[in-house]
Amino acid sequence: MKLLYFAWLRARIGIAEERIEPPAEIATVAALLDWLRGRGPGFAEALKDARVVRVAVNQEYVGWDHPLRPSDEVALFPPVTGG
Amino acid sequence: MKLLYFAWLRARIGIAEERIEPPAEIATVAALLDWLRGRGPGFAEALKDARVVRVAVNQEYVGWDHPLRPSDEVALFPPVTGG
Amino acid sequence: MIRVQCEDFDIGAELEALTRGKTGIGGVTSFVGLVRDVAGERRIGAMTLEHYPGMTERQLADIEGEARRRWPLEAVLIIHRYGRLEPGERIVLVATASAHRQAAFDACQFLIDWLKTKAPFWKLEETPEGPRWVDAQASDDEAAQRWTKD
Amino acid sequence: MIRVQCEDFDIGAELEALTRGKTGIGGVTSFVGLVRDVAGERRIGAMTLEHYPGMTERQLADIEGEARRRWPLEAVLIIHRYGRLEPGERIVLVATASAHRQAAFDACQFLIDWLKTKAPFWKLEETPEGPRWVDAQASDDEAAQRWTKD
Repeated sequence: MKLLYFAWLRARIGIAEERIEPPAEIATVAALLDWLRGRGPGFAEALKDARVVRVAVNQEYVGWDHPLRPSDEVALFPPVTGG
Repeated sequence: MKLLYFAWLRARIGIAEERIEPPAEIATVAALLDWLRGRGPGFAEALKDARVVRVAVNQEYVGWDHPLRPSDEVALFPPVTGG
Repeated sequence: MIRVQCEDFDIGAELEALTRGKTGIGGVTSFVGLVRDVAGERRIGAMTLEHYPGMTERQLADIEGEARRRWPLEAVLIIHRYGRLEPGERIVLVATASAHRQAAFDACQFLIDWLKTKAPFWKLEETPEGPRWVDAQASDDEAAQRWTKD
Repeated sequence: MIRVQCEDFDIGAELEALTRGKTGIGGVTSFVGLVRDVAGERRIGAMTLEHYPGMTERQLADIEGEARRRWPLEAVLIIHRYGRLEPGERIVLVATASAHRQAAFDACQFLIDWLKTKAPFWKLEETPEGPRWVDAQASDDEAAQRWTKD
């Protein structure tokens, strides 16, 4: 699974992009977030408030219960501020 | 008094601009229109339907009861269609 | 700023000049009116725009003043052409600049709506059946009317 | 048409290319977003726009498609820049062309409202107190929200 982080999520986690292989029971976006929070204080801090975390799977916005596959590109980022 | 005609009012009356000295009793825009209608068939035809005649005195829109002075610039024209 | 002219205008250059050095501007909304080659059922070869010199500038300045009273605008530009114009040619440019985009949008729409019902311009179309003065549209009156409800 | 680029753009040239030869267009509404030198109380030296390449283009194309479904548009253009931009610089251009001006205005406003809440861009401001990620604004969510009531 490919993970991308943007804006202050990227800055707090300290990673822009990584490949991970979460355990098979990590089947949804919500489960992935919980799992990521356990990977270290940077992750825990960046992802502590899910209200300001947006998730895209394969470049489309998804909700917390969206299912995940090993081939997915998952992006985590704060609410957008372009325009 | 200076009179100006625009668009199809000008075309029907056949005059773009003229100086007139209407009788002293022509004291309002409505009275002027009535007086102009009596000046010939072109005027009568062009001014017959007051709903499609707009009037500006000294370059400001006015209503039918607006008073007139000999020094006024009076313009008659159809509803505008610019933009 | 108001301009009534025969010549064409360069939108990019006009907007650049309008906003240059004004770094409090967050958004610029602009509207450009173009000559269409059809009007309802009629094919239009070209059109001639007649106007009332003097009154046109006064009315446009009044409309600009009214927009500035209603919205916090950093800059306003209205350019309206007259004379003979062919399909695809630019007729009018209305541009409004503000710190916030909603003010810019509302003011721009207000200006073009009011201009269409207040500015003394008249269009004479060239059609296959000969020249034809364009009728005022009820939809333009309605569009202008909504701004009087505030 | 969608473009995501680092370079500046020429509004006049872009609108000319957008409308050239399409003589059924009666009006073009455009919105240009500029970098301001203040945001609330903060003075801004410059900002850097980060985005999500690939998803940005997809989201903008989706937004364009939605606008074309809702309004009869002859042409649509969205250009959004990324990278470091200083106050006064252009960030985004949204332009819509239609036979009638109301469709052009509504679609243009819809596009910028949706872009601001859907397109994956993030602004990092340079302030006297150091760099600062811009927070999403509730007013932008509300602006986008009104288009879902239809």
